[in-house]
Amino acid sequence: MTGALMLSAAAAPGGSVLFAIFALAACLCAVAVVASQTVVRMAFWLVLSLGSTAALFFLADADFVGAAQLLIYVGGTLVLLVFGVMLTASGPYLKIATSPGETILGAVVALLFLCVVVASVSGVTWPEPVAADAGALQTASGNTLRPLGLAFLGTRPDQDLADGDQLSPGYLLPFEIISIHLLVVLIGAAYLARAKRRAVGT
Amino acid sequence: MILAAQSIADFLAGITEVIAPGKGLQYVLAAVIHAVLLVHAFALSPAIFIWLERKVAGRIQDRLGPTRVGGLFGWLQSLADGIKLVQKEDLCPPAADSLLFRSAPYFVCVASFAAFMVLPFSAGWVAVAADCGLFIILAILSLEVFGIIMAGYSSGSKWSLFGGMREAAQMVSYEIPLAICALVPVIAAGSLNLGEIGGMQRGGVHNWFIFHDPFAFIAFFVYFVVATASCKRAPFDLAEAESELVGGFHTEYSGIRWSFFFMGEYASMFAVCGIASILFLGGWNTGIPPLDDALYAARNAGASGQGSAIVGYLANVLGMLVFVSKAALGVFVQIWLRWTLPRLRIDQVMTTCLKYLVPISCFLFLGATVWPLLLATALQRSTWTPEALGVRAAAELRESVPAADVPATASGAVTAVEARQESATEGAVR
Amino acid sequence: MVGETLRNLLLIAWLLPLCGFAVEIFGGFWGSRRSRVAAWLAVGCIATGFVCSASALTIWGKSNGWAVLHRADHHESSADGGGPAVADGTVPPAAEAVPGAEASAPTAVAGQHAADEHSHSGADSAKAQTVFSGTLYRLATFGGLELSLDYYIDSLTLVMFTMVTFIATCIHLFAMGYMSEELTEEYVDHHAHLRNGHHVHRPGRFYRFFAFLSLFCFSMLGLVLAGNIFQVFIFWELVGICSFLLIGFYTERKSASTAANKAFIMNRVGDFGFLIGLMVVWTYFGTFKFADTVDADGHVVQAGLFQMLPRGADGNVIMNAENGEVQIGSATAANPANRHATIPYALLVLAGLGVFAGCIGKSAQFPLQTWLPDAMEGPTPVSALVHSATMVAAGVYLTGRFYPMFVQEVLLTIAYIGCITAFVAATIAIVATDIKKVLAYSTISQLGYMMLGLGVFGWGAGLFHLVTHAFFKSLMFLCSGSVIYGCHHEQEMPKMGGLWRKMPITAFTMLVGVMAIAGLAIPGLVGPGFGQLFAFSGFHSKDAVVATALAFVQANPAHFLLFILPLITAGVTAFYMFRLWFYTFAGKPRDHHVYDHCHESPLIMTGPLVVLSLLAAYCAWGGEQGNLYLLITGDQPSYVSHGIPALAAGGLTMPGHDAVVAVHHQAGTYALIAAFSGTFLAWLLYGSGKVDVAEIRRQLSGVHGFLANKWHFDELYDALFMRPTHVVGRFCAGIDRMIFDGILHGAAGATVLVSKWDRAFDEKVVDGLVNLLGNATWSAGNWLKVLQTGRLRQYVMFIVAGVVALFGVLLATFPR
Amino acid sequence: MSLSAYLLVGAVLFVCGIVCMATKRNGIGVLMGVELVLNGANVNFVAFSKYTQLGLDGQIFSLFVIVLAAAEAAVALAIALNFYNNHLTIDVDRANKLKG
Repeated sequence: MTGALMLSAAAAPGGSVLFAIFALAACLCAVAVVASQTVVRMAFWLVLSLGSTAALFFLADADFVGAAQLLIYVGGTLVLLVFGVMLTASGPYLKIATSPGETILGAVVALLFLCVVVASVSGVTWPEPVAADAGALQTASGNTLRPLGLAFLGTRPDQDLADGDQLSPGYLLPFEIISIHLLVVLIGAAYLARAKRRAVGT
Repeated sequence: MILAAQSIADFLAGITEVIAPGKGLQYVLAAVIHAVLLVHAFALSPAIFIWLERKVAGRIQDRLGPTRVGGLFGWLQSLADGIKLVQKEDLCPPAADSLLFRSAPYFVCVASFAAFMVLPFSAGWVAVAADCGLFIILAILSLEVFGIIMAGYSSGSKWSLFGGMREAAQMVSYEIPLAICALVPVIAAGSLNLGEIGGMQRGGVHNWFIFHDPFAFIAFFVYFVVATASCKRAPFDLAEAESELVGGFHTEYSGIRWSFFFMGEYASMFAVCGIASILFLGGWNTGIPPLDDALYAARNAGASGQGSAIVGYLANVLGMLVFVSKAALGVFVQIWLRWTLPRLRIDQVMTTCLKYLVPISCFLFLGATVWPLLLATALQRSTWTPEALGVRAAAELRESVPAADVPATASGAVTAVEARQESATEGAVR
Repeated sequence: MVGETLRNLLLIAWLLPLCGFAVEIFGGFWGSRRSRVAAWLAVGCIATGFVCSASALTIWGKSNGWAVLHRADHHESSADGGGPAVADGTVPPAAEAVPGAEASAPTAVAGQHAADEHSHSGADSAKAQTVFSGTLYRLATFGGLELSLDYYIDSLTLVMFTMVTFIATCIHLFAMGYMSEELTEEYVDHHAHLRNGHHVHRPGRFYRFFAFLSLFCFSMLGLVLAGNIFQVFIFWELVGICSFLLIGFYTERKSASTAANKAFIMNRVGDFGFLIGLMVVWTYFGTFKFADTVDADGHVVQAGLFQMLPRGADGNVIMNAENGEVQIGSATAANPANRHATIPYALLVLAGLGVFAGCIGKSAQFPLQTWLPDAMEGPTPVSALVHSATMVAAGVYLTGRFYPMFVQEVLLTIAYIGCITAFVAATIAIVATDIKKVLAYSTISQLGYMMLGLGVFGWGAGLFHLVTHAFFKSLMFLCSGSVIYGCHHEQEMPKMGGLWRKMPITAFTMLVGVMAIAGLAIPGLVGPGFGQLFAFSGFHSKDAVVATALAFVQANPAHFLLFILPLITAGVTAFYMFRLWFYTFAGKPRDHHVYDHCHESPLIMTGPLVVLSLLAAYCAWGGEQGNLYLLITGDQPSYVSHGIPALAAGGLTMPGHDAVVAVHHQAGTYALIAAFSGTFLAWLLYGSGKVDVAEIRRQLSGVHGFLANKWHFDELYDALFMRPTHVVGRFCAGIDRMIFDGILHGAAGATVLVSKWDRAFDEKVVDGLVNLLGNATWSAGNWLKVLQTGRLRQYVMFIVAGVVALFGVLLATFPR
Repeated sequence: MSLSAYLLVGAVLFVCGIVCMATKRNGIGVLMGVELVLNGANVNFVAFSKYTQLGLDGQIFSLFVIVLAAAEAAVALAIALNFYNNHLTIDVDRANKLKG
C-alpha cells in the first residue's frame, strides 16, 4: 500500500521537479503575456502559460480538468482569440503601445497586489490532508473521470463513501443550466458577429 | 499521472533491483525509455509514410515513384530527403516575427508527438493510461492548429496568412464532428479509456464497434472523412493549396523547420488512423475469435506471472503489429484519396462541415444513444451480438486494474476486485 | 262633442301650415328652385285650412241652430223699438216695438249667459253652448302659474279663421304668379347694388317665400285660436318674426332690411307695454286663461280672466266699498289660484293700456305707425297679407278679444288713438305718390277707424270694419301688385295712367275696392233688399263706426272730435283712394315706356282678384242686420249691447246698441256726403284734367311738404329718441371710459405691481434657493464626472487599487 | 510542493491577468487578461480539491469555470468584432463614449 502511494505522481521524486518546471513556465509565460506588445505574441505566450497550467492540473491528479483545459482553452478559446486578432488587425503585427507611465503604474499596482495576495495566502495555515480521509483518497489518483461524470449526473459516490448514510446532491442542475447557457451564448454570439460591416468605406 | 506499462515496469523492476534501488530512479528510467521508444515511433512513421505516399502517388499516376535510393523500391528515399533538408539553410524572412516563426514548427511537432503518449499500441502498451485518454488525445491533436496559425501569421506573407486563416477556420469547425463521431463508440463502450475500449472488442469481428450498431457504422466513415480534413489532407488541404497559395502556411519555411510540419502532418495522420482503428476496428484484436482468446490468455498469464513473460511479450508484439497495420491501412486510404479526388473550394469545405457533417454526426450521436434502448425493448439485451457487452466491459476493468497502479483501486467503480489485484501487484512488484 | 269637432277642425287648419312650412323650408334641398311644388303645397295647406274653418263655422252654427242669425230681427226691431228711449224723436213703427223691447231683455240675458257661462259645458241645457274652450297641451306649471296651449272658440274666432284662411288662400294663389320670377337658379335683383355697381345675383327663393307665408299663416291662426293671453303673446311674437322675415325678403336691398328691422323694433316697443300688462294681469288675477278651467264633472277649477272682472247690472266694474278697489272674482265662481280679492283701479287701467300698447305696435297706431309704410319693401303679396288679414289685424283682434278687461279710461284712450291715427294717415296718403304707400297709409287710417270704433264702445262695429277692410284691402293690394307686376315693378303713380285699357280686370276690381273703402252707396236705396247691390261692404262697416262715434259724442259732448275727425277722414279717404284710381288707370298714359310694356296679369293672379272683389263688395250684405255682423257679434260681451251709464259726474257714458241705431241714418248721411265730396274732388283734380294739380301743389307747398314728410314723424322720433339715445349713449360711454375703465385700469395696474413684486420674490428667493441646490448638484456632478473617464482599463485599475487598499486596511486592523 | 505552492502560482496568474486587463489597450489583449485571471482561479480550485476536504467539487467548479470562460470568450469576441466594425480599431480607449 505504501509502495503504491510511493508510485503516485505527487509523491514521486520527479513530481516536484515537474511541478517546479511547469509552475515556473506558467508564471513566466504569464509575465511574458503582460510584457509582450503584439497581440499574437501575447497569444503565443498565453498558450504556453495555459498549457503549463494544464500540466499542473495533470500533476494535481485532475486529468479530466487538464484535458478540458487543453481542449477548450487552448484548442478552442485561444484559436478564437487569434481569430479575433486577425479579424481586427488593421495591419501586420498590430501594436497598440501602452504609455510607459501606465506600464510603470501597472507594475507597481501589480506588485502591491501580489504582495497582498501572497501575504494573505502565506498567512493561512492549511490543514494537511489525512491519508485515511476518503475525500483525499478520492483524488489521490488521476482517474477521476467516472466520479466526475457521476457528480454531473447528480450522485456523489465519493461523498457517500465519506459519510455513508446520507446522499449529498450532485451537480445535475448546474450542468443542465450551463448547457442551456452555452446554447444561448452560441446563438447570441453568432447574431452579434453577424453585424454588417459599416465603417469600411468611410 | 501514471506510468503504466506494467510489463516494462516489471522488466525495469528486475533490472533496478540490481543497479539502482529506489522507486524514484526506476520511475525516471521507465519514463526515459518510454520517451525514446515514442520518439522513434514518431520519427519513423512519417519517413515510412512519405515514402509510401510517393510510391502510391507514382503508381496511381502510372509512374514508378522513387526507385534509386536504397536499392529496391528506393526505400531509403525519405532518409535522403531528411538529410537534404537538414543540410539546407534555416531562413527567416525579415518581415517575419522571428520568435513565432521559429517556434511554430515545434508546436506542430510537439502536438502530434504528444498524441502518441496516450495511444495504446497494444494491450497495456501505452505510455500514459489515463482513463480519459481519448479526451486527452483529441485535446492534444487540437493543439496542432495553433502552430499552423502562428506559422501562417508570423511569416509576414499574405499567402501564409491566407493559409493560416483557412487552417484555423477549417480545424475549429472540423473538430466538432470529429469529437462527436468519436463519442459514438464511446457511448457503446461506456469508457474514455482507449485501452478499455480496445479490449472490449476482443472476440470476433462482430464485436468491433464499427458493427456495434448502424450509427457506429456510418460514424466510422464520417469520422474518417473528418479526420482526413483535420489532418489537412487532400481533398481538404486548403491550408497549403499549391495552385492558389504558393505553399500556404509554410510558404516561407525551408529546411528542417519545413520538414517538421510534414513530420507532424504524417504523424497526426497515423494518430487519427490509430484512433479510428481503436475506436471502430478493434484495435490490436485480430478479429479471429480463437486467436484473440489465445493472445488474451497469454497476455494475462504473462502479466500475472502464471505463464511465461516471453509469450506475453510475443502476444503484445503481435497485437502491436495488428494495430499498426490497421492504422497504416487507414493512412494508405488517405493517400489514395489525396491522389484521387480534386481539391474543394474553401467555402465548399466549410459548407461540407457545418451544413452536412455536423448535423449528420449529431444525428448519429442521438441514434447511438437510442440504439441500446431499442435493442433492450426488442431483444431484452443491449447488443445484437449474443454476448452482452457488459461482460467484456467487466473483464476489461478487471484487466485494466493491474495495469493501473494501486491508487487506481480507489478510482471510480472499483470495489472488491481491486483488493486481490493489489496484492497481486505487490507480489509482482517485489 | 261639438267642442271636440270644432277643436279638431281648427287644429287641422292651424297646424297644416306649420307642417307645410316644415317641408317647404327644405324645398331648396328636395326640389329644384324652378319647381312650384312648394307653392302648391302651401296653397294646399292653407286651402285645406279654409275648408276646415268653413266647415267648422257651419258645424258651429248648426250646433246652436244659427241662433245668432235669428237674433237679427230681434235686434232690428229692438233697435227701432228702442228708438223712443233716445233723445231725437224719430218715430219707429210701433208694431214690432213692444215685443222687440221685451225680446231684447232675454237676448241680453242670453248674451249674458253666453258670456258668463260659456265654459260651463251644458250648465243649462236650454241654451245651446256657443263658446268652447279647453287646454290642448300644458307647457309648464310654475306654482300657481300654468302655461299651456289653450283654445278659445267662439263666433269671432270662427269668423276670423274663415276670413284669414280664405284671404291667405287667395294671396297664395296670387303670389304664385307674382313671385314666378324667383323660379330661377340665378335671380338678378335690380334694386340691390353691390359696391362695384353691379346688380346682386342670387339663387331664386320661391320655395322660401312660400315657407315663410305658411309660417305666417300658422302664427296668425294660432294667435286667433289662442285660449290664454300668454299664448297670444307667443304667437304675437311669432307673427312679428314672420313679418320681419317677409318684409326683409329681399335681404340684399338695404331699404328692405332696414324696414324689416324698423318693423321689428317698433313692435318691440309695443310689446314692452304688452309685457307690463301681462305682469299686472298675472300678479292680480293669477291666471292667463280667458275662460274658466272646468274639471270632468263641471266644477270650475280655475276661473278665467273674463269671469274675474264681474260687471254690475249697469255693466260697470264692481267697486269694492271699503278700499275703493275693483273687486275680482264673482261671488259664485271659485277661483283658488287667485291671490287678491281686489285690484286697484289704476292698475286695472295700466293693464288695459299695456295690452293696448302691444296692439298699437302691431296695428301701427298713432305713435308707432311709421313702420308700416316702410314695410312696403316686402313683396306685394306679403303687404297684402300683412295689411289686410294677418298682422295688423292681430292688434285689432286682440283689442276686441281682451275687451272685457278694458275700463272706460282705456276705451277713451283707444278711441283717441284710433281717431288721430285715422286722420294723420289719411292726410299723408293724400300726397303719397307710390301706389303701395298710398294703400299703406289708407290701411293705417282704416285701422284707426277700427280702433276708434272699439274705443267708442262699438265692439261689433270695430271688428266688423276689420273683416270687411280685410277683404277690400287685400283686394286692393293684390290689384296694386298686379299693376306693379304688369308695369315691371314700377310703383310710382305719376308714371302710370290710362292703364285700364291695358289691364281691365285689374282696373275694375280695383275700382270695386276703391268704392268699398270709400264707403260709397246710392243714397235712398240703402236698406234691405235690392238696394244692397249699391252698398258695398265698406259703406256698412264705416257707417257702423261713424254711427257709434256719433252716439258716443252725443253722450259725451266733450269728446266731439271723436266724431268730427272720422267724418273728415271719411272724405279724405274717398279723395285719396279715387285719386289713386284716376292716377293709375284713368286719363292718358304719362310714361309711354311703362304704358307700352305693361300688360294684364295672368289668370292665376286675376282670378283671386275677381273672387276677392265680389266678397269685398258684398261680404257685408245686409249691414248691421247682415249675417256677417251678427256672426261677429254673436258672442260679444253682454254689457256692450246696452251701454254703460256714467259712474260719476264727468264720467264717460258708453252708448248702448239702441243709441247707435238711433243715430244710424244721420251718421250714415254725414259719412255719405263726406265720401261723395271727396270723390268729386278727386275726380275734379285728377279725373277731369280741368285743374292743374301742380299749381295747387305749388300754392300749398308748405302743407304739401309737411304731409309729404309724413308730419315729420320720423324726424320727430329722430329728435325725440334717437338723438337723446345717442347723447345718453355717448355720456355712458364717457362714464365707462373715465370712471369704470379708470377703476379697472387702476386695479390692473395694482395687480401688475403686486405681481412684479411677487415675480421679484420668486426670482430672487425661491428660484435662488432652487438654483443654489441645482448648482450645487451640478458642480458636484462636474467634480465627480472626472472619475467617470469611460476608460475600461482605468476602471480595472481602480478596482485593483480598491482591493489592495481594502486588504491593506484589513491586514492593518486585524494583524495575526 | 504543497497547497501554498499551487496558490502562489494561481496568485501570479491572477495578478498577471489583472495587469494585462489594466494595461493592454488592445481589446483582445484585455480578453486574454480575463482568461489568465480565470486560470488563476482554476489553479486554486484544483489545488483545493487535491489538498483539502473539498474533494471533487473543486475540479467540478473549475470545469464550470472553463466552460463559462469559453462562452464568455465567444460573446466577448463578437462584441470586439462589432466594436472594430464601428470604430475601425480595437483600441478600448476609444470606447469612451460614456465618459462623464
